Amino acid sequence: MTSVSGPLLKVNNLQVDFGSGDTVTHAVNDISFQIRDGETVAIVGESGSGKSVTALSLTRLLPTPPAHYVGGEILFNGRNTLALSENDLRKVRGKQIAYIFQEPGTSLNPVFTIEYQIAEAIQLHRPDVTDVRAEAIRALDLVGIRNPAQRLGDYPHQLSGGMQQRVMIAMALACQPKLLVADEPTTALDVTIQKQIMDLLRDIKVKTGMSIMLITHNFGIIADIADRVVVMFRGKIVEDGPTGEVLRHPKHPYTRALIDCVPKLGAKQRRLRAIDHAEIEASA
Amino acid sequence: MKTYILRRLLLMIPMLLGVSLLVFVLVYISPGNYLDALKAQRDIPAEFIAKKERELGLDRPWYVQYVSWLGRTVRGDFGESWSYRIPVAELLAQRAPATLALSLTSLVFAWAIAVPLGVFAAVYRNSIFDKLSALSAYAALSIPEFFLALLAVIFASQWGVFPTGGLSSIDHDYLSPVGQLWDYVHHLILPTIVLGIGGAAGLMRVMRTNMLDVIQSEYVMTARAKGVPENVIMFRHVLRNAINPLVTSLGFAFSGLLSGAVLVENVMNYPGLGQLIFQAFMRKDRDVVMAAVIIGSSMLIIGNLIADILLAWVDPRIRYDK
Amino acid sequence: MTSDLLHQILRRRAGAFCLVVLILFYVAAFFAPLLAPYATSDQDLTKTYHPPTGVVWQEGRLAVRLYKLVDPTCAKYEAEPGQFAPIHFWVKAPTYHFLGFIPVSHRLFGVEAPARLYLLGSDETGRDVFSRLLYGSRVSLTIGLIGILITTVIGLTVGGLAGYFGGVFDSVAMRGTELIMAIPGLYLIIALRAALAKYFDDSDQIFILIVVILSFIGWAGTARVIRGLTLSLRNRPFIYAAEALGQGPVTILWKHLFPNLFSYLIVTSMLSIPGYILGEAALSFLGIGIQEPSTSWGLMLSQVQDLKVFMLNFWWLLTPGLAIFITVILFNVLGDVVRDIVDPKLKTQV
Amino acid sequence: MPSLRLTVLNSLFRGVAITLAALLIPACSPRQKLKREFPPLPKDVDIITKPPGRYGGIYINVDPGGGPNTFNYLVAEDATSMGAIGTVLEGLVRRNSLTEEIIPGLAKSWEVSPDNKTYTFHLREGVKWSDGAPFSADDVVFTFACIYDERFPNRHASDYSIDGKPFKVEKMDNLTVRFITPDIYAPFLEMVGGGPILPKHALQKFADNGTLMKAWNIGTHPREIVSTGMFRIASFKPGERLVYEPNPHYWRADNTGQRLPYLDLYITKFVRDQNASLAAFATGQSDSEGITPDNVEWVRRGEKAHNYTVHERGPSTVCNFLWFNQNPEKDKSGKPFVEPYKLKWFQDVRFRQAVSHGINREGIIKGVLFGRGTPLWGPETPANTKWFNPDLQKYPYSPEKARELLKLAGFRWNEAGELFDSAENRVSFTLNTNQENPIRQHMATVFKENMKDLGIEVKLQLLDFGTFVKKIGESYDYECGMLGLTGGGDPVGGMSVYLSSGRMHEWYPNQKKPATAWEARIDELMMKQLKTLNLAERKKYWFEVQRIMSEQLPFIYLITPNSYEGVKNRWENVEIPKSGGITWNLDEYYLK
Amino acid sequence: MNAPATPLLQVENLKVHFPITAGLLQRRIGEVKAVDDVSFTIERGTTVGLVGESGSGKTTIGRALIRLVNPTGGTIRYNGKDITFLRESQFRPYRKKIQIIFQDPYNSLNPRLTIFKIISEALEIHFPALGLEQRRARVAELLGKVGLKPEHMDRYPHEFSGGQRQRIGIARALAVEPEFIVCDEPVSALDVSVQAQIVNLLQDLQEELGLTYLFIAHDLAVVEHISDFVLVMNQGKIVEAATAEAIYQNPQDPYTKRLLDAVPKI
Repeated sequence: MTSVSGPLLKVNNLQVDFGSGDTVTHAVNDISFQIRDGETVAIVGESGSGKSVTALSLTRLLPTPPAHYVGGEILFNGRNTLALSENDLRKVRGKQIAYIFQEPGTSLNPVFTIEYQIAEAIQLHRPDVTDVRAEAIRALDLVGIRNPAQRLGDYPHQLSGGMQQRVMIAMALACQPKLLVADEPTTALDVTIQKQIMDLLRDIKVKTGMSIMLITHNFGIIADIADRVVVMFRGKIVEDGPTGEVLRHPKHPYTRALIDCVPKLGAKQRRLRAIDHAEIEASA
Repeated sequence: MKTYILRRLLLMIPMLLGVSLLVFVLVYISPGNYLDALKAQRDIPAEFIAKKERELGLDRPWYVQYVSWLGRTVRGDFGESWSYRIPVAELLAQRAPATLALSLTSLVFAWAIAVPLGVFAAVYRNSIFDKLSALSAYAALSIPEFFLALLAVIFASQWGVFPTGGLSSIDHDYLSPVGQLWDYVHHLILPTIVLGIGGAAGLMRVMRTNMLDVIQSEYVMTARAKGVPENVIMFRHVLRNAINPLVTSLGFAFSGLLSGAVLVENVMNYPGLGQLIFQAFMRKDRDVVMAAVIIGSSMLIIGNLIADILLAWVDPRIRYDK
Repeated sequence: MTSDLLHQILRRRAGAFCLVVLILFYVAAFFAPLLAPYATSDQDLTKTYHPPTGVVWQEGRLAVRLYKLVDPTCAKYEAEPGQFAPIHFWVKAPTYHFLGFIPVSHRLFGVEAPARLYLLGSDETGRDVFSRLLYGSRVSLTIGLIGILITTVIGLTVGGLAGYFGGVFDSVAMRGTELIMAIPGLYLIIALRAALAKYFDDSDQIFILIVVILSFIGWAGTARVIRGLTLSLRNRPFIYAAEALGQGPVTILWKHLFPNLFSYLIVTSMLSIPGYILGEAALSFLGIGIQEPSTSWGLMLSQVQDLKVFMLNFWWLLTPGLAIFITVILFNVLGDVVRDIVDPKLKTQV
Repeated sequence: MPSLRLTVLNSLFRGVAITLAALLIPACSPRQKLKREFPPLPKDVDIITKPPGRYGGIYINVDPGGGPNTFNYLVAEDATSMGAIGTVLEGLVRRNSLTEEIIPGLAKSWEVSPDNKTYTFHLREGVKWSDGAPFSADDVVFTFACIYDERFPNRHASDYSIDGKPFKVEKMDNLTVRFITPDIYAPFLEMVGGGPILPKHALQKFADNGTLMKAWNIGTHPREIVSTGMFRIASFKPGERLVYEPNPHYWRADNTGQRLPYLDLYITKFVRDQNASLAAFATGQSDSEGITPDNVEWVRRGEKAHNYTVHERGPSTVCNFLWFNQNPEKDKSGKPFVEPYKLKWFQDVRFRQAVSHGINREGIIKGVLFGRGTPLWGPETPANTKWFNPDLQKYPYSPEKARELLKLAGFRWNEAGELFDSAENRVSFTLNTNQENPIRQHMATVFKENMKDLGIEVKLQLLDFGTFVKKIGESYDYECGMLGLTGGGDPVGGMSVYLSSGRMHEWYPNQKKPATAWEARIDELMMKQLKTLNLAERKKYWFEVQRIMSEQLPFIYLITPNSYEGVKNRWENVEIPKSGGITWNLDEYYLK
Repeated sequence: MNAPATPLLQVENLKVHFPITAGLLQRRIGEVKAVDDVSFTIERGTTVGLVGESGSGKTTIGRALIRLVNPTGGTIRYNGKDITFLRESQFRPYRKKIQIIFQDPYNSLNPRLTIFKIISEALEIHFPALGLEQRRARVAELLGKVGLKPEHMDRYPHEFSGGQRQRIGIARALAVEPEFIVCDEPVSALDVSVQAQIVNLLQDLQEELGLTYLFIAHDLAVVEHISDFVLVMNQGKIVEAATAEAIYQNPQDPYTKRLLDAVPKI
């Protein structure tokens, strides 16, 4: 099943449109990138740059309509997910590619317990597991939740935001996916919690060796965790390279502007550089 | 939770006092009284009417009447029906089961129709089925309940398959137990449909909107991302959340168990509480009216409480008084 | 905002259709004295339960068939072959005062007496159902609008003030609304009707009474919802911004809060108008609504309680029911369209 | 996935189909056979003259009255309750509805003393209550003791009194009772003799402890309600039905010794309105039904299918009339009840006669009642054959005559045809009536249009019954009223209407002394008819009252709808009287 | 006496508590100490940064200063005058001097009003003498100041991007010519590039108009960038207060350290 040769994920000339007729927008416009086994790739860009659409497109999670997969292919383990049947796709979702989202508070179903929500994923994708509860406890334990057995009976709202995100991660990890897609996983959290979650992700990556696709706009996090950075601007990829390289020597003016406009701790500037979008558009 | 419920129940007392005072005054200031029907008969002497007025206490100022009524009611005595000459509690107890049965069957009917239809309309959104059900829901909501009841009566009397009214057949007492049960059911069918159809349409629309709302929520996306099959998503993740507001509506349904069928009972000639109470209002049989109002109000208040409790029950996010 | 909304409604097929038909209804109601061939009380005891007169094209003009009463015991009429009465347009009629002050002495169309033009048949005393339907629509169509106006004004005042100021006023106002909402609606309506009837004893005033009663029941719910919305709006930063600027509470309510309730109000208004129409119909049906000699759809419909209407097939007496049905559907659909436009998240009420 | 959805849909439809099928297959069940008891006949059994019938059959009657409120004679105030009580409790005498004669009831015979004040009743020997207890003079004495008892205020006490003085009721022996009236009381036999006799043995205890008014209510067990009538109560379901079964001790039998009634069961089903009872009859679910004129035609269409016949009974006893308020007094604030200038019109007999001429009674009958009605000219309708005076002044529809009379009375018209009185007041008044009665509403709207033709403006004001009663009976602040009274029976029932001091002397009630000569004359005649037992003489007095009423028109009589009765053809011995219920001789009914 | 020595704002022992009620009679059983005994001063013309995680009470302090919530105890001195418990009418003059900018650019502008009306409202209240034309001119000027065009004034808020709306919010605050502005997380909801523009704008305005800011944020880098002096809040209390440099280079309080430590660095 696992192809040793090629990358885990290869996106070729993907194009996703929203709407139809006069009001069509190209949310993702002819992009190509790849993620190798065990690699952490960050996709960075401002809101509306198409990074979330890219992430959700991997397993066709965008509702159609309004979204339309217009062109390109997404090769996961050599298979094009855009061409899979709904049934086969379901075997990829969760099992091969797992997701965590920005708002853990609304991403967990409020009326089911933690146990149910984790167990559901396990039962779906690992029918061989007999003691589902034990497995769920193990998953919670893995994400650093203390007293996992007691937490199982809790409802999402009884947990703090950080804990909720840990549960989301536990749920994602429960089926041992090949690729974890983390869509701005810490944006809604306080910095101290953000650090914990990022530390956790780094740990897990080391432990499980899975690939991570991290969607963020925070360069600090990128520097911290990502192996490679993909910069998106208005639906297109403007730069793609190893993290250190990109951060130190951004090639594209947009990347440079994006890095420059962030105030840096302990390095007080007189003025922040703002991005002149029109100028970048013109240069691109 | 316990203190919360207790507190809400205690709040009922001033509320019921206010309600009773309001209705008592309304009944008092409306022209005429229970004796109007007597006054309009030509062979009733004036002295007898005066005597009756004294006997019923109608000659006293309203606040005296109210206080004496209140005193009795607080002691659990709803008084006596002037036209039936039996204790009001007994009178209402005679009629309550019929109304209760009708309310419950129509509730079940409404739910049995509304939930599946609503779910299917949402699942097959914008399909012919969705459009047809939306259309029939509009129709059901737009036809006056009493008019529908009237049409049902006409239909029954023309077609002859369903009885034209009543609770049981004339030969009811001479039927076997199974026959008697069937007899009750047979008489319930038309009123149930008439009373339930409006509710079904409303519930269906709510169900559909809720489903569509929930379908767009992020946790449904999460479930999809987990690879949960679509039908499980719909019937477990979505339905369970979408039905919550409906479950709480059961509390409000409780409010109407005894007072929600007045129009239908009257038009369809179904001998329940609604008919009795409507007549009591028309005849100004005061103690019956007051008892009906007190019971109706209590059920409304308790129904609201039940709705709140149900809400906490179905939605783990809501807790009172932690 | 309003013109924008109108534009949006007209862009949707269902919305445009409903709006146009409703406007036609209102125009017809407004010009009822002109459009109706007869006054509401014009009787013809020799033509009771007359079926709708057939309209034909005869000798180059519109004409109505003439009918003969063949069996007075069951009001059976038969068209007399070859007998017609031409329809005249802009015919002379007894002078009446349109809108109470414009004297008009013509009607749009009619036939010469003793022939009668019954587009929708006649009722028990030979009155023209079509004319009565037109006049009756004035009651049925305005009752919702006026009722909504009253409940909205009261609801906004009470709910807005309660939500904004909170405290004692809030408690008193909310206990008041709870009190009204704690009485089963129909009971309260009947009790109010009986208690207040003596102050509105003229048949025209009964209309006002019904509106007052229905509004009295309705304002409590509106006030509570508006209070809730006010409470949540009150925590929106733009309200804080206005407070921080030193804006007075009344101005904040008027300028910042109420306009933001507009979309909610327009949707609930649309969706609750049917309640008033059906409420009037139900009361009139029970005999405690609009009274003769006034007319309303509900009152007209109460005639069909009589079995003979069905058994002798006086189907045209059911037209007020159809009118109610259509109007209510139109309002419901339009309400939903408006809701979809201004606030799709607004829940449909159970 | 689509397949799953289909499966769910499929099972849903199947479920619905099965449920529907289950509901539509009527459940069959055997009907139990009635067991009859045959205790011996009483010695003074009443043998009917008709040929004997045979036992069996259920007679079903649907009553739109909504059911009895009580079975207690002292409490009953409405017709349905009185009807139920009359079915189980017999009076000393009965009335043959067909011949309108007084015939023996629980008393086999009676005598009246020469001074016409003492009545002696001889009770039937051997009559038993339905529970087997013997019926005796004690029951009669007990009944009247209860009626006159101050603790039990009831409407009968004053009916059974003259000038507030009760009758003396004495037990002579076990089977003989004597009544002594303080003055001559013309309708004694019908009113008092026909009143039901209560069972002393069953009710004594309630009378003793003062709870008699609460006894025999709708919650009482049927067996406790003992009977002397043709039926006793088998079961009662409030709001639903009342089931009677034959009284095993009934005192009538046919000439073969078969005890009446022949019926196995008599069931009255209660419904809310006339429509429902009509529908029941027209679909063959009941055995008889009173039919209003407007429904006759379509009900007749079912005669063949359901094997019934609609019989015409002629004019009904409902008397519809309108009147002008002629009360010249003032209210507490000194404001006259009626504007003085209007009072002047109302007191002018020519005005009233003009109005009467202006009413299109034939039109109402033809249009509203499908030709099935009768114009009225006086207080009695032709249904009351015994007391109806056909020779009255009539006011046929004639706008010309009306105009003449108005002109004579000093009224005149302007160019627009509007009527003014001599003092230039526009003739305009408000007609009040209650809103509950549709036919009356139609008459009101027709009246309004008729008056418009005369140039008179009538405003119509339909009121709640309570408000209306208050206006005409207490506050007197109205101009014109319309009412319907169910008449019939003895003129004594009209005392409160025709006496000028009467409570229901609507045009000017509770007068200290008669305001006009003709009212004084009516007072005199009414008192005279009350105090003679001579039928011819009473008729003469009452006919004159009717004549005066028709000439002076304090009440302007309108119309009475004709009355129709549908009865299933399967019954023998159906005898439909001109007025009153058709089941008066139900004990003689049997299946053909 | 020594006028320049009086700080613009002195806060001493400020407490803001919210009651918790429970039980049958809804008796008060305790309180949330949103702000618990907090003291600090703000000098004229400086920016004081206030950082803390969600729920630390930083927003409540900001709102207490402009009286959107009522303080429970302590004193707030503005220009040396105690304004803690003034009645609304007495506080009115201070509303001209103290203004606020909100976090959420979507909710802080009334969607039913045009930009002109939103900004002009402040003018109507505090400069009632201005006529319509003068007000329009002033609004145009204010829009120019925050980098918008005068023709924007007749549009509605929904026609603007988040950054533009935040500019409008700033223009509204500036309309009354305030001395002191509470910036309540003004850039938290914005994209990084827009954030930079707004921060720059705030700094420019401070320079031009001599404004004093209380800058509330949870992003330590932004706070460091803009502030002269920084307050660190945790659970209703100020755990550390020092100059920006001192805090970032040499944090004293363990919480501050933890906070700084958590920030990922490029």
